[in-house]
Amino acid sequence: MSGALGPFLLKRLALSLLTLWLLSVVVFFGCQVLPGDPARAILGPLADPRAVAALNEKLGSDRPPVEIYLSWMGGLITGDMGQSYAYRSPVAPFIGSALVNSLKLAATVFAIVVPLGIGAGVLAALRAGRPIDRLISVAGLSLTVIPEFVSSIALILVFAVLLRWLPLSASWPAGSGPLVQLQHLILPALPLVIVLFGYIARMTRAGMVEALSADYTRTAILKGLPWRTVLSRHVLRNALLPTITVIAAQMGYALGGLVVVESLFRYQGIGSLVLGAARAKDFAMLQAGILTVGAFFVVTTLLADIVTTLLDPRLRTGGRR
Amino acid sequence: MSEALPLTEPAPGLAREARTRGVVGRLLRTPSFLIGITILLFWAVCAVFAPSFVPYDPYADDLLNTLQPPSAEHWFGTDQIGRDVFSRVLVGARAILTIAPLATLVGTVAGTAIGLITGYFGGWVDAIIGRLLEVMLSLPLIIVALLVLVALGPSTPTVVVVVGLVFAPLVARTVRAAVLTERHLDYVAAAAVRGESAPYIMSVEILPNITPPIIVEGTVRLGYAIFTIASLSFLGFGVQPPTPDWGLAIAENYGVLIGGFWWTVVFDTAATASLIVGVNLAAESLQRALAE
Amino acid sequence: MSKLIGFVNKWRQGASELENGVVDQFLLGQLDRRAFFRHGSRIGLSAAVMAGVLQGAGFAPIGRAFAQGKSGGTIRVAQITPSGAIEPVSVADQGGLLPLALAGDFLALDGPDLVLRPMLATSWKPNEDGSVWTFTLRPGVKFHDGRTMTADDVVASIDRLADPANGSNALSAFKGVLSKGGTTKVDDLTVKFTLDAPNGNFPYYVSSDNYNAIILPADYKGDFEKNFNGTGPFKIETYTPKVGATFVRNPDYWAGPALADKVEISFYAEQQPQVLAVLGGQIDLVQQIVAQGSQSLFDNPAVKILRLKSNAHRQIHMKNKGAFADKRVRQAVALTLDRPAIIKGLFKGMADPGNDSPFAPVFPSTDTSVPQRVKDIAKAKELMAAAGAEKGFEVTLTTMQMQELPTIASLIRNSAGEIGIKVNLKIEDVGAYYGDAVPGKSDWLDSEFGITDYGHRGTPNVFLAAPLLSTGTWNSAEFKNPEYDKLVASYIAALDPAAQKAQAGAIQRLLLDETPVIFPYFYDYLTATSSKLTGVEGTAMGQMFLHKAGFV
Amino acid sequence: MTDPAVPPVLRLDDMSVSYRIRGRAVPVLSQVNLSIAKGEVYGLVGESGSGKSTVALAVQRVLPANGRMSGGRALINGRDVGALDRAALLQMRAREVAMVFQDPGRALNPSITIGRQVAEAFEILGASGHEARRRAEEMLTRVRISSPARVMERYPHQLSGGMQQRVVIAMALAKDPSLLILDEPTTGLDATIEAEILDLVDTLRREFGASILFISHNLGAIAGLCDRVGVLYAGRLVEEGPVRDLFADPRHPYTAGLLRCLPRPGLRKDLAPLDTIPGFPPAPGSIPVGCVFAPRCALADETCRTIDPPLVTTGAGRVSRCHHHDRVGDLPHAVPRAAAGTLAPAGASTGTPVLELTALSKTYGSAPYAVQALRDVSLRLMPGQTLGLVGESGSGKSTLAHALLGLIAPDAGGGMALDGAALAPEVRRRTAEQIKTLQIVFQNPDSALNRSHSVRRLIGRAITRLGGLKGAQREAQVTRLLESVRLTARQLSARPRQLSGGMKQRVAVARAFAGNPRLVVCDEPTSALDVSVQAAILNLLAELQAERQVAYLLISHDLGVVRYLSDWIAVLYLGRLLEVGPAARVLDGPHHPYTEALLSAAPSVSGERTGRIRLTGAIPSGVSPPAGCLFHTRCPRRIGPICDTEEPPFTADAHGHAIRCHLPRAELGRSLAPATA
Repeated sequence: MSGALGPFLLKRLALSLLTLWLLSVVVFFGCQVLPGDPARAILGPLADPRAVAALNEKLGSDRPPVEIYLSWMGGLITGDMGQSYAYRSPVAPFIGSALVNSLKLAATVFAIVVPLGIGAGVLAALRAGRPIDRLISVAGLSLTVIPEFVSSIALILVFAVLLRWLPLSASWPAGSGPLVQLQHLILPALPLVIVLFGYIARMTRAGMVEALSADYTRTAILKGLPWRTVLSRHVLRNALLPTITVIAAQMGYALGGLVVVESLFRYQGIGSLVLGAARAKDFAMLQAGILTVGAFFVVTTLLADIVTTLLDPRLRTGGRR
Repeated sequence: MSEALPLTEPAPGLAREARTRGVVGRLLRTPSFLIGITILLFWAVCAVFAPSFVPYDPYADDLLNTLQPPSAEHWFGTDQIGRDVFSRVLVGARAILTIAPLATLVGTVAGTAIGLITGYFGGWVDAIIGRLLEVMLSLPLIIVALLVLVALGPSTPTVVVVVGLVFAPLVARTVRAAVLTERHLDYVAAAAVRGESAPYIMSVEILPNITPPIIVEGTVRLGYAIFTIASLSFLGFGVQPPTPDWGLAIAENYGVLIGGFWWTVVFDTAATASLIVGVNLAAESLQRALAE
Repeated sequence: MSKLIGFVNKWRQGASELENGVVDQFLLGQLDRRAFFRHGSRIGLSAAVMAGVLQGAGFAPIGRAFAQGKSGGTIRVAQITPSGAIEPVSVADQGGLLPLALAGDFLALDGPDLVLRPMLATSWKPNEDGSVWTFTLRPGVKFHDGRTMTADDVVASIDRLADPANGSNALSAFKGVLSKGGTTKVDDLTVKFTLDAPNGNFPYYVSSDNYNAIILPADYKGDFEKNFNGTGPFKIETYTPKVGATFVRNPDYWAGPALADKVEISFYAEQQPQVLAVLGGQIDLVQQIVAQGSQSLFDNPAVKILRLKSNAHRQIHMKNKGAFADKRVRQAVALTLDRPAIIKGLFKGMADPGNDSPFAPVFPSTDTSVPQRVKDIAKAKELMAAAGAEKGFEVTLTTMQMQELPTIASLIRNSAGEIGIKVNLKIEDVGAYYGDAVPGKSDWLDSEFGITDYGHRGTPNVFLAAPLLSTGTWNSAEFKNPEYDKLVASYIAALDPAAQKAQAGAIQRLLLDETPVIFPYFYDYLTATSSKLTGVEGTAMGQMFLHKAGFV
Repeated sequence: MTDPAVPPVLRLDDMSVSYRIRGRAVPVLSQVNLSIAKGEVYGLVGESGSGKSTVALAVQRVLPANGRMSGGRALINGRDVGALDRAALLQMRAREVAMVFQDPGRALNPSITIGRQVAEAFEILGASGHEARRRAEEMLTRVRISSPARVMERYPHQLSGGMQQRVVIAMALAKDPSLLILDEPTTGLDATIEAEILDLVDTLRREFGASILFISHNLGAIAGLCDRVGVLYAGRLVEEGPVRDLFADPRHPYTAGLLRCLPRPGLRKDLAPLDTIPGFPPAPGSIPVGCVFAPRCALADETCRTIDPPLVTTGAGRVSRCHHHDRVGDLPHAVPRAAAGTLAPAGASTGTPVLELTALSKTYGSAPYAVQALRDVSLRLMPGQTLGLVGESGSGKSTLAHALLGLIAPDAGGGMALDGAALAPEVRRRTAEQIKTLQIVFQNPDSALNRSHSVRRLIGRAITRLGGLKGAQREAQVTRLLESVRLTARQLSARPRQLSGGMKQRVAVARAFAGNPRLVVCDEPTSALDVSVQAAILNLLAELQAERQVAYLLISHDLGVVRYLSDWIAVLYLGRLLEVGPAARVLDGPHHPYTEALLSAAPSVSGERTGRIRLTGAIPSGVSPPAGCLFHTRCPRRIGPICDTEEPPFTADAHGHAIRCHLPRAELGRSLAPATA
C-alpha cells in the first residue's frame, strides 16, 4: 500500500513545488508593478531625492529586477528569505512570528468550528427535511455570508466593550501563558468561526446525505445492524471525506485571508504582514509573506490529500482492480 | 432503486415548457426563494430608483447637524458630516449592485471560457492552465485582490475586473468538472465523428448542458462578490468616497460606534447582511430547484 | 499654557461662548510674551535665565504638573505602527518619533509654544550675521551603555544627517542650511555649526523640530533597534517590530529618573482599535487621535484629551493654469468653504480657521489683522461670472486615503458644486498619491486640484518655500510670483520680529489675493490619555516626553 | 409443494406502494398478491418501471423517504412486516431476509475491507470477532472464492464485478436466511460471469434451502433458475405460473408479446422481422380505469378499456389478469409476417470491401503499464453486410470502434481503409466524403443525444454537416429521415428527455443516416433498451440495411442480437481476434472454445441450462496478458503446455472462417441447435 502512496506523494510534492515556484515568479514580477520604490516608501514623500537615491543604493533596490530575483531565489534555496527593506533586518523572524500567530489563531478557529460544524452537519443530515435541518441550513447559509468586519464589530461591541468579558486586542502581553493567549484569541476567532461554520456544516450535511442514501448503507441496514453502528461504521467515514478537503482549503484562507480581522483586532498575522509589506513596497517581506501563505495552502492541501488517501482505500491502492 | 429513477423523470410527451414552468413554479413555491428574491428586488429597486425618492441628497453635508440620532426628520440619523443616513443606505445599494454583478459576470464568463477549454482539451493545455489557476487559488482571494488594488489603485473598473478575475479560477474549476462529465458522453463523440470543430462542440454542444451549474455557480459567486467588495470597501480599496456605500460607511463610522452613534453603522451593516443573505437564499433555492 | 493643554471634557463641560472667548483672550495675551521668549531662546539667552523666567511664569521647562503623578507604574502607550525600522537617521513617519523621544534627546526641545528649551545643549549663540552658531553641551550626560556624551558624539550625529551618502531624512531640511563638514568640535563640551548661509532660526534645525536629530554615539552603525542606545529618560527592554516595545526608567537620566517604571508601547494599524483600547482601559495614552472618529472619547470621563495648538494643516492646491488659471476662479472656490462649520463639524472646534496662507495663528509672526476669508456664495458666483466661468466646469480633485482627507474632499465637492463646479474625486493610497515626488511621476505634484497633508513645523519657512516659491520643489499649484518670492526671501532673512511680522502681513495679503492654495484650517494635535495619567508633554509633531508622566 | 400448516416464507396481500412525487401520490404497485413457499425460487419479471424493485424494498421496509405502503400487507414467515417494532425489524433483517442488489460495487462499503464487511454479518448473529472472521472465510469459500484469506484483506474496488457479487452473496447467506431476494444480480456483468453467478445461486439454493425472490428483466435467467414466475407490468402482477408452462404457453398478451420480441435462435434479419409490442409502458398511475395493458394490446376491446380485469385462474397454479386470456394464442403479430419477404438478402460478398482493417493495434499508456487494447486486428466488411463483433468487457470492442471513427489514434503500423481509400487516424484529416460515409449509433441514446437540443436540431445539424443541405431542403430531409425511423413530425420540437428510450434510439439512428452513410458502427445499439423496444430497433436497422445497402459493424455482447443481424462474426478477446467467419459457421461450429463458452453462457427462455462449458476466473489484466494463447488461463479445453507457451495460428478455411486455437477443427465444439433454421 505504501508502495502506491510513495510515488503519489512524490508527484504531489513535485507539483506543489512547481506551484510555489510559479507563485514566486508571479509575485516577484507582480511586485515590479507596485508604484514607488522602497527608499521613497521609507523616507516619505518629502525626502530629498539624494537621500532616496542613496538609500536605494544602500538597500540594493536599484539593481535590475532579474538580478534581484535570482539573488533572492538563491538565498531562498539556502534558507535565507532576504532582508526587509523597511526594517533593515532579515525577513525570516517577521515571517516566523507572523506565521506562529496566524497558526495560533487558525488553530483556535478550527478547534471551535470543526466539531461544531461537523456536529451540526451530521445532525442536519440525520434530521433532513425537519425543522432542525432547515434551521441549521439557513443559519449556516446566512452566517457564512456575513462579512467578517460586520460580525467582528458586533462581537467587539458586545464582548469587549459592553460586557468586558474578553480582551479587545488579539495580542497578548509578552510572556503570557497559553490560557491568557487563548483568552485573547477567542474574540478574533469568532468571526471566522461564524464564516466557516455554515461552510463545514453544509459540506458535512451533503456528504452525510449522500452516504446515507448510498447502496452500501442500505446493505448495512439490511444486515440488521443497529442504526448507531450503521452510522459510525459505514456512514461517517465515507461522509466526511469531502469535508476534510473543505477544511484544508479553508485553513489556507484562515491563515492568509484574515486581513480584515487582523486589522480590526490588531493581530500580527501573516495577512496584515503581506498587506503592510505591499503598502511599504517591502518586496522581500511581501514575497516571503505571499510564498508562506501559498506554501501553507499547498501543504494543507497536500495533507488533506494524504488524509483522504489514507481514509479512502480507492485512492490509496491505486486504480481499479 | 432503478425503479425509483424513472419516476422522477417526467413522463414522455410532457412539453418542455411544463418543465421550465416546473422550475419556476417550484421556486415560486419555495419560501426561502421568495424571501431572498424579495430582498434582492427591494435593493435592486433602491439601486435604480432610490436617488429619486430618498428624502435628502445622499451627498449633501450639514456640518451643523452631525451625528444626529434617528428622528422624524432623519429616520436613520445623520453621519459625521451631517449626511442623511437613510438616504445613503438606500442609495448605497447602487454601488454594490453595480459592481458585484459586473464582477460576477466577468468572473463567470472568464471562468466558463477557461473551464471549457481546459476541460475539453485536457492534456497539456489543462495541465498548464490548471497549474496557473492553482497558483492563484493557493492564495486567499482577498489577498490577491488587495495586492492588485495596491498596485493599480482602486477604481470601479479595476475592482470589477480584479474581483471578477480572482473568481474566474473558482468558476473555471466548477465548469471544468462539469465539462469533464459531459466530455465523456457520446454526443460529444458524435459531434466529433460528424467533423465538428472544437469551438462548435464547446459552445453549441457542451455549453447548453452545463448552464445549470454555471447559473448556480454564478449566483453563489454573486453572494461572494458582494462579500468581497464590501470587505474591500471596508479596507479602503473598493468604492471610494463620497459615493454612498455600505462597507465604506461602516469603515468610516465604526470608530464612533462606541460613542453611542450606532445608527451610523447599524443600518449599513443590516443592509449588507440582508443583501448577501437574500442573494444566498435565492441561490440556494435555485440550486435545489435545478437539482430536483 | 495650561489652557493650551487641558481636559477636553472639562473644556466641553464649561464650553460657553464667554469662556471660550476668555480662553482666546488669554491666548492672545500669551502670544506677545511667547514671541519674546521665542526670540530670546533663538538668540541664545542662557538656559538658566530662560528657565527662571519660565518658572516664574509658572511653567516647568520639561514636564509640568497639574497634580504631580506618583512614581512607579507602567504607562501603556498606543500608537500607529512605524512603517519601517525605528532608525533615527532615516525615520520619516510619526510612528518612530515617540520611541525615539523616550530613548534619545535633542540638543534643544521645541515645546508646544514653539519656544526652544535646552536639552543636551545648555546654551547656544550665533555670530553677528547668524552664519555660525556655537552650542555649549550639558556635561555628564550618559548614553544608556554608560559612555559619556561628548562633542564628538554631537558632531557625528549632526554631520551624519548632513551627509548625502547616508540617505538621511533630514537632508532636505539641511539643504542650503548645513552641509557635510559644517559641524565641528571646539572642545569636549562645545560644538560649532558653520552654515551654508546666515540663518536666524538655526537652533530649530537641531532641536526636536528636526526629529532625526537625536544625539547618538559617534560610532553609531545604523543599528539603533538593537539597543536604542541614546541619552533619553527610558531604556529599551524589549522591542518587537510591528508589535511594540517596552522601555524601563533610565536611573542615570541627566534630569533625574522618570516617574514611571515602565513604558509599554503597542503598535496599531489604525486609529479605531486604539480608541477602543483606551475606552476599554487597556491603554493609558494614545499618541494621536484625530477628532473625526474619536467622538466617543470626548464625553468619556475616563479619558482626557490633551490638545496642542499646531500648524499642521491641509493644502488644497489649484494649479495656476487651465480651469484655475484665473485667480478669481480660485478665490471663488475658496469662498465656498464654510470654515467655522468644518471646524465645528469635523474637529469639534479643535482647529483654527486658515486664511489661505501658511501663517497659522500659532506662529508669532502671523499678522492677525488680515481679514479672515468667510463663506460668500454670492460673491463667489460674481467672481466666477467675472472670470467668464459662470457655467462652471468639471474637475478632478485628487487626494489620499488618510484621516479626514476623503471627507474634506467630499465637502469640497459639495461646496464647489454650489458655484457650478462639478468635482470628481480620486482618492488614492498614500504611496500612489505622492508617487516619486517629482513632477511627472507624482499625482500630488501633477494633479490640477488636490489635497495634501502638511505636518507641524517650528517655523513657517518650509511652508512658505517648498509649495509656493517659483523654484519650490513641492509647488503643486505651479504658483510663480516674483513678488511673492521676494517677500519670502526678506521674511526668512529678517532677524527682527517686527520686520518678520510686517513681511508676514504682506505675504498673507498676497496669498489671500492670489489663492494658489487654500489653507482651510490648522488642526490641533490631540492626544488621548487615561484620566489617571498626568504630566504627559508632547509636541505637535508627535513626540511624547514622558519623563514627568505618572499616575495620580 | 406447499404445506398449508407452514406459512409461506413471503406473502404479499394486495400490497400497494406509492411514491410521493412533487406533492402527488403516484402508485407504483397496485394490489400485488404473491406468495413464496419454503425452498421455492420465484421469479419476478418486468421491464424497467414495472415496479419490480419496489417489491424488494417494500418487503424489507426500506422504501425511499417518499415511498410508502399504501395498502395491503407483506408477511414474512407469517408476520406482518409493517407491524414489526424496531427490535423485531432488526431481528428480521439480521436473521430472516437477505438481499443482493444489482450493483455489487455500490452495495459494498468502499472504505472497509471485505473481511470486515462479511464478518460483520456474523457478529450481528452473536459471533465473537475471531469466530466471525473464521466463519466469514468459510462463507467466502462456499461462494467459490478461491483464496478467501487474501480476498478478505482487500477492498471492494480491488475485486472484479463477479467477485464483488460473490462477496455480497456471501454476506447475504451469512445469516442463513429463509428468504433471499436477488434484484437483478447479474445486470452489468459479462455473459460468462453472469452464467457463473447464476450457476452459483442455483447451487447455493440447494445447499442452503432458502426461498428466493429473483427479480430480473432477463427472461432467460428467470427461465433457467426459477420454479414459478410472476410477470409485473405497470405495477400490476399480470400473470403468474410455473415457469416452463408460462413461457411455453403465455396466458397474458403482455407475456406473449415479450416472449416474441426476443431474437431467438432461428430468427435472422433476412428471414423475418422480430415481433414487437407497440406503444410504451404507461407512466405510473396514468391509466386509472380498465386494463393497464389495453392501450398496447391487439386483443383489447371496450371491456378491456373500462373494466379492470380480475386475476383469473387459467390452469394448474396459473393466474392471468386478462379478459381474453383464452385468446392469447391468437394474438396477431405486430409486424406482419408478410413483410419478411421484402427483406433483401445480404449484400454483396465480392468487390471492394467498404471497410478493411489491417494489423490494427492500439496501446494505451506506456511501459511498464502499457495496456494493449487491440492486437494486430485485421478485418474486412463488404458493403451492405453486417459484421458482428463479440467479446466481453475489456476485449477491445469499443477501442476498435473509436479508432475506426477517428476518436482515438491507433498505433502506427496498422491500416484502415474505407472503400479502398486509406482512412486518416484523426477525424480532422479525413475527407468530408469519408466523414459522411462512416457514422455511428451509440449504445446509450441518453448519452449520445445532446439533451439541450431538439430533435429537429439534432437531426438537422447532422443533415447540414453530412448532407450539406440548408433551409427548406434540410427541413424536408429531416421529415423524411424521421419517417424512415418511424417517428412523426410531432416529435420534431421535442427534447430527448421527452422521448422514450426507443424513440431516442430511433433519433440516434436517424442522425447516423443523415448523410447516407455506407458504414454505420452500431455500438451495443440495444443494450440500454427493454426487450420490446430492442426488437423494434433491430427491425429498423435491418430494414434500413435492406433499403440502403449500408454495412454495419455491430458491437454487442448479446449473441441474440448478433445472431439476428450479422452476416459475419468476429470474436475478440483481450484485443485479439480469436475467431472470425460467416455468422452461421461461427455460431454453429466448429468454433473456438471461447465462442463456445459465450454461446453456452447465454440463457434461453426454453429453460434448458445449456451449460456444457463454463469459464472460471476473471478476465486477465491487459497490462500483463497471459503468454501463449491469450485464452489459456480460462480455457476449459486447454490441451497442454503448448497453450501456455505458443500462440495458436490464425488460419481460415475455404469459407473464410478462421479460428485461433491449437485444437484441430474436428475436436472443436459445435452448437446443439443450429443457428439457422
